[in-house]
Amino acid sequence: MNPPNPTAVEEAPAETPPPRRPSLRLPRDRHALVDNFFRFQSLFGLVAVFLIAIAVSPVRNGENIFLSSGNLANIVRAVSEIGIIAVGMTFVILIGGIDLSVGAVLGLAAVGSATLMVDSGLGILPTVLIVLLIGTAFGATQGAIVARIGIQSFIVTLAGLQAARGIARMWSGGLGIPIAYGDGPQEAPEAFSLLSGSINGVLPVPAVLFIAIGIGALLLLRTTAFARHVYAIGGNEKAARLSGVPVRRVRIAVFAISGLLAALAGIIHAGQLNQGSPNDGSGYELDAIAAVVIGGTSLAGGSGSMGGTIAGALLLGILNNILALNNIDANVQLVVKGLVIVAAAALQKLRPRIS
Amino acid sequence: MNPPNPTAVEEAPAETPPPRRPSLRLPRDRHALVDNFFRFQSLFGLVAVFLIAIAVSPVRNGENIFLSSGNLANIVRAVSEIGIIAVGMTFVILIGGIDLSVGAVLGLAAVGSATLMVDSGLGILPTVLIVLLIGTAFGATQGAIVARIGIQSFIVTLAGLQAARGIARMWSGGLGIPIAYGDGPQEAPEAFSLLSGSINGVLPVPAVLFIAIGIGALLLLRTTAFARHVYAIGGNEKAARLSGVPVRRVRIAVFAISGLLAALAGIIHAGQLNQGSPNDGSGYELDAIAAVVIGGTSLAGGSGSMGGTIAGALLLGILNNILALNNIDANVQLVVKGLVIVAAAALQKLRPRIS
Amino acid sequence: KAGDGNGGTDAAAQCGSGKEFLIGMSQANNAEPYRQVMNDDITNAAKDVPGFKVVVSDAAQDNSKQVADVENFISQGINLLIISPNEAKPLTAVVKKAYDQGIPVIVLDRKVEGDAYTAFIGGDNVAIGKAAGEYYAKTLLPQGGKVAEISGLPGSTPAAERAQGFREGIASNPKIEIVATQTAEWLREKGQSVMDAMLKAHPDIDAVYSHNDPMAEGAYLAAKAAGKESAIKFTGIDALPVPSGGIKAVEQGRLQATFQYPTGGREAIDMAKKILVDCQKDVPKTTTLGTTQITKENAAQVYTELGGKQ
Amino acid sequence: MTERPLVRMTGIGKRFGGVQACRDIDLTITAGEVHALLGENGAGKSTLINILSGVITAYDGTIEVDGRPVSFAGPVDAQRAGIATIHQELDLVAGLSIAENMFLGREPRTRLGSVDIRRMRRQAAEHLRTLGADLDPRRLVGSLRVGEQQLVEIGRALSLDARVLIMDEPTAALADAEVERLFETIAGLRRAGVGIVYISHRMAELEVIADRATVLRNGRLAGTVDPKTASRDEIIQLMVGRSVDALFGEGRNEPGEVLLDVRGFAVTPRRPTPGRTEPAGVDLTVRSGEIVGLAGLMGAGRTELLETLFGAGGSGRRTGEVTIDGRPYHPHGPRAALARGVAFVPEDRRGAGLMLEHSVAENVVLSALSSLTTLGVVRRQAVRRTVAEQLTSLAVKAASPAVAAATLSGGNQQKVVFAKQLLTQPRLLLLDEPTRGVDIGAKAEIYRLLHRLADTGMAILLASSELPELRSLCDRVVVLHRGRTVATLPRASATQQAILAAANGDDAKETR
Ligand SMILES: Nc1ncnc2c1ncn2[C@@H]1O[C@H](COP(=O)(O)OP(=O)(O)OP(=O)(O)O)[C@@H](O)[C@H]1O
Ligand SMILES: Nc1ncnc2c1ncn2[C@@H]1O[C@H](COP(=O)(O)OP(=O)(O)OP(=O)(O)O)[C@@H](O)[C@H]1O
Ligand SMILES: [Mg+2]
Ligand SMILES: [Mg+2]
Repeated sequence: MNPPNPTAVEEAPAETPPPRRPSLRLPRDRHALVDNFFRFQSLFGLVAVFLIAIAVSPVRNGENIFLSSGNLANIVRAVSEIGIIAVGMTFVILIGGIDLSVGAVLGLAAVGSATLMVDSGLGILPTVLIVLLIGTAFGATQGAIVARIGIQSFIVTLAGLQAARGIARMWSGGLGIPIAYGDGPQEAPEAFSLLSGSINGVLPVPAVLFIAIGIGALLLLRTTAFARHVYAIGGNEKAARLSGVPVRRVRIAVFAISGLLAALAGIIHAGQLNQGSPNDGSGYELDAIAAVVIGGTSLAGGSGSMGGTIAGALLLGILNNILALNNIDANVQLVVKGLVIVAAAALQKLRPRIS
Repeated sequence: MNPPNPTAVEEAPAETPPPRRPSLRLPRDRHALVDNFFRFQSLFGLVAVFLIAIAVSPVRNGENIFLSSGNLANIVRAVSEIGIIAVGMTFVILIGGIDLSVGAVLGLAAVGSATLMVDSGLGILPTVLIVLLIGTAFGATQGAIVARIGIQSFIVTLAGLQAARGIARMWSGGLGIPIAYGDGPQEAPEAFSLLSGSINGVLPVPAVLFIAIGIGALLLLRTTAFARHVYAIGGNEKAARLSGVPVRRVRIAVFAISGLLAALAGIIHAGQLNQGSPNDGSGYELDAIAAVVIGGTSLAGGSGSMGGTIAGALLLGILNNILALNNIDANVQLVVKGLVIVAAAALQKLRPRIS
Repeated sequence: KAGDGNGGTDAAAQCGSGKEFLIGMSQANNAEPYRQVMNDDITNAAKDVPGFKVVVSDAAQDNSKQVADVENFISQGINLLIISPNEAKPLTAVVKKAYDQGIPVIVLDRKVEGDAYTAFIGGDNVAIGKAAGEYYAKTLLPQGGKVAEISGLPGSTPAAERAQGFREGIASNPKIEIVATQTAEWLREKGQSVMDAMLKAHPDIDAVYSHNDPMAEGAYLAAKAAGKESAIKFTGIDALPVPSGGIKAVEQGRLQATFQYPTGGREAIDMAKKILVDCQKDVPKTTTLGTTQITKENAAQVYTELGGKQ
Repeated sequence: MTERPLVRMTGIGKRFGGVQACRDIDLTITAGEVHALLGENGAGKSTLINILSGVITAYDGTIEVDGRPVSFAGPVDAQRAGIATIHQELDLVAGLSIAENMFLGREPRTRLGSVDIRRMRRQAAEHLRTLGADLDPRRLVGSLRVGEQQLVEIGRALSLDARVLIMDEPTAALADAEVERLFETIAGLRRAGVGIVYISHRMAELEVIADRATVLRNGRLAGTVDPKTASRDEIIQLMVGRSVDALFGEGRNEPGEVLLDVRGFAVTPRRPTPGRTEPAGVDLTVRSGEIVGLAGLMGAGRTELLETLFGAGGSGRRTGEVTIDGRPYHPHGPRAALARGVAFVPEDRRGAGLMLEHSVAENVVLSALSSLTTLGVVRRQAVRRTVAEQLTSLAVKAASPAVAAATLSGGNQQKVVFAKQLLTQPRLLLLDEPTRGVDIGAKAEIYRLLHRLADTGMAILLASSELPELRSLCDRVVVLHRGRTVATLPRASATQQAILAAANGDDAKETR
């Protein structure tokens, strides 16, 4: 056999221009269909759990208890705080981070709301603004430590959790601060109690806030350049940096959003329970993360959707509700919940995968 | 047909030696020094906290209380359960996973130990074997779900946490099962109480177990092919699979190890407290993860060391101890702990980074 | 007030013997042995009342979850609510909601605000703390001494009240000094590690006042590891009649004394029976349960009296 | 060509730890010229342009743009100064669409402040069309083939409207048609007065488009030549410091028995993945001692075929027959394949070949660990020796076996993947674009290595987009079209035209 001729290796391809060839194309339409189907896949688990809930719900006087409007409203109200936190958490997880401090920030914000209104006699607006500012600043500080020193967010926010819980306890003297309404000293403005009310007696205010924030965040994530930067950082940080994405700033902003929404959830919490208690919200971080991940967002960052998170939060709420309505033993509930969560996550796996 | 001759591959270049190009070399010695210095960097935080602890420790009768041998032994005993769990967690985190179920598995194992010995009248060996088997099977099941269905381990083990806790509560009827020692029915063999004893009255048995397991795992991680596979999966799963690493099997094994060690910690827990309580161990997962991450292991997987984890666990133990020795207010403790954790993590960042 | 007097009327109207009744028990959390025993007391007592069915929910220490639990009970149409609130204020509104819908409400252990409930049954933590303090002042340390306090979860009312009552109780004996207070968050293992450190900082402690029995047991273990278990006296609170409870610990000599914090479970079912089966309208609004001091002398006897299983 | 240089780099030096990547390099870029940058793998080309594009900010020497000294704090600064870069390693965000990637960091806005998605898509489509890439800008980059991703990178750089355009191996993943279109685009830019830096290991390309060539060797300036007049040998001499012709040698043995036999092989996926072309009727044989090439257009299914043969392909029903040594072969995973003596070098070395953060040594031994352990314990000494042998035998240029694979130059990374697979002592070697980004000297070494391996009786199946490579290296070329074997050309008849004609299949007749 001939030895290969080294010069032949580099023979110019330009001499014999190859004919233009159309690159292979997918049949567009069919794929658009499949794609659209799977795009809403984060809803699969939700729809499945919803249908099962209807099927297994107890019926009283011919009425499906699960489907009663009061019950549905309760479900959304019950998940609203976790849901709002999960919205913020979605941003954090999209950039590949995690925020364990949200539950403690919720407690801090609840204490703050109660203290400022009851003890310091501030009005609603200043109180809300100050508390939101505290939450935002707390989140931004954590973000800055993550972005500037480069410590993993898990550690920074785990430390943040402890710090926020400690501060909340010190601020409140360790005890829940009850909120009484009225015009007198040591009383909060009556309007604050609206947070525990409903619109038209049907739609609980926290549920409305959750849905509004969810939709707002969903639009934000679909339309803004900020959102693209978030996805880019989570997907390929180096590419993002090379493209001129202000990586640090976006990172800090994302943790600030998470802190802001956790503080908002804390205000709602205080309003709903008429009390600011420093121990409230413990463990909420895990529920919120579960909602995000069940919603199909990857903990590795870079892929996921806000719609999924909202669906995930509702799924958890329905699950809690239907187990309770059926009087399942609390310990059995734990086991069943574990299994359903895994099953719901498995459903998301139907999606055809890239790579 | 002749099978390929492996030696030919390596010999051949000798035939037509291409001019050896001088590959650029580092001045070896200087770098070896710097490298070795930074290799032990996961110890920096530990050493710093240790020195600070000595400095701020209360002194009685001229004796530094923190440094008293009894106190040091207590510290290691106090972290031994978290430490053993953290050893297993290190493997999980190295492959880029996380195991939130360890605390609940500890509780389950504690209940199991007590029930099997006290209620079922089994001996120590069968009890320990059965409990370890339960923990290993539980971990392996979680691993199989992660590896086969491809659900994120965060979700799977969060569900596992709930399930294990629920099972433990059902098994024990929700109450701690006290362990009395003796030969009678409803009594556990006296030997089991050794777990709460010390060797020579100085070295607490759990501390010895922790150190032994830590060193064993350290050697395992340094020397075995299994360890290389673990690092490879965490580093680049696809490349690992294409290189013939049995990715699924290693994944399942890693979660099984974590379950095994959590169960072992549960047995020790029961032995130390003379009781198996289903609610014990809650929140341990976060402490264990903190120990791993403070030890310099990346939550992204692929890099980290067992020595770091052991150092991280000891660091947390020293921190808890010195705060308690100084009778710091519990709420202030939380804040201080948060700050120290971040500071310790920041110390690890001194390492010179690639690119 | 609107709810006053109307609460419970619907259910009361349906009362009578030979009927089925669904009773919702909203528990603040199942993780504390005390609350588990309360649940067990309620379910066991209910077994003896024909027609009673009890469902227990676990709020896992979360006020919001407990509100949702009660809401779910209301959706299901329970005939009577027993609730042991996680905290008073946050649950006041939802308890009132149930009460206003005509569901009789028995509040156990921790109060809610206002009076929109049918009855409250509970112990008195300040009194218990005080009893413990007086026991220290008169019996345990009459010559005075150094006491270490291991307290419950910071921020919880019982922890605050048991601390306060104790201080009132020891006030009569100025030679008793509280040299250290550390929290062990109600947990046995934390009791152990906290005691480890306290023994180092204060090796001359004479007694340990623990806000509950498990923490006292944990502290005992730490002292035992340091070889000081006989030099230090330990007391707890709760005295649960279960094998892992404080009564057994006293009987077996690990604790010097413990003070019963009654669950009120049996009493609650008794009252539910009066309301639902006997159609009794005027149950007492408040029932305060007393405490029993348990020492080695009476431990075995009290254990049997309280129906503890061997 | 204008006289005043757009960019003047003077005395540039850069050290990475102990590696002096660049040393005292001068480079000027003039408007309207294509300035080629040549050199072996690891010569410092990428480092030099990373300095110019603001990726590396700490270096020695000075950079002037338009006669004014500049110091970039980051890539954005360089872009503002009119310097756009197509980096060697594809750095795109898989989870974002083509359009979003092209405008990442400078998204067009509507008056409301939201991203003007329509405008973004339209402009992205335009830029892609000038490159002849008819891609839907809404597609996720993660679903694109490597070649298509490269086009997106190029489109992105073009969209910056830069005055200086740096291209670091832009054609490494492109097939001929795309390359040609790119050259047309480059010619247009040159006419518009853009200064272009062009890095490539394909010598033939330089002769076509470069006006000037600067050659680097071991981080130093080795000389500047006019590629239109200088002979190829002259250039290679400058790059390598010796003549490459001498690298080729001995004759070949006759091929032996049939080792791999594939008959009517097809995979029917349960759910088709967009962008994948599963085997749909493949016939081929590879004898022991034979090198068989796989040709085809972008997306013809070569990669998928090799992956499937290695047990790493998509799932689906398999039909047809595959045998090795006459025995049926159904690899259900890479482990099974390796156990049967089949090894695979994937085309995406960063994504599928290497653990970038791990050391070179760890990478090299990963596949062969089982032969280097006793009772599960790794024999360190044996590992050290084996790694040293492999690195020497493939002439891998690395500071030490302990450095992270990420710090190696592209070509050397490729060699590390090679070394890893060879250590398993395979009988059938599957290679996907094995010389992508490999310099001419190393390429020759790899060719020589392949011949040597074939001479020992190894069977080699190799997919390549470089037709000259296939022609000169292979005993036979199998041409795929839409996952199907359309031609098997013996060496003698495997001319460029013949391969291309077959590769276009019926397609050309059908549609145009
Ligand atoms: N981040 C880094 N850290 C350490 N060494 C590096 C780093 N980047 C490059 N090097 C080293 O610098 C030298 C030059 O690398 P460079 O990437 O510039 O080569 P190149 O000429 O682009 O090669 P190729 O043609 O293979 O892409 C190589 O020896 C490489 O190992
Ligand atoms: N949508 C997709 N989903 C998953 N994998 C894909 C997708 N598109 C491409 N790939 C994979 O990405 C790689 C890139 O393909 P590449 O650009 O190398 O095609 P090619 O080499 O030109 O064509 P060929 O298919 O002939 O190898 C291949 O491994 C292919 O299987
Ligand atoms: Mg390069
Ligand atoms: Mg290919």
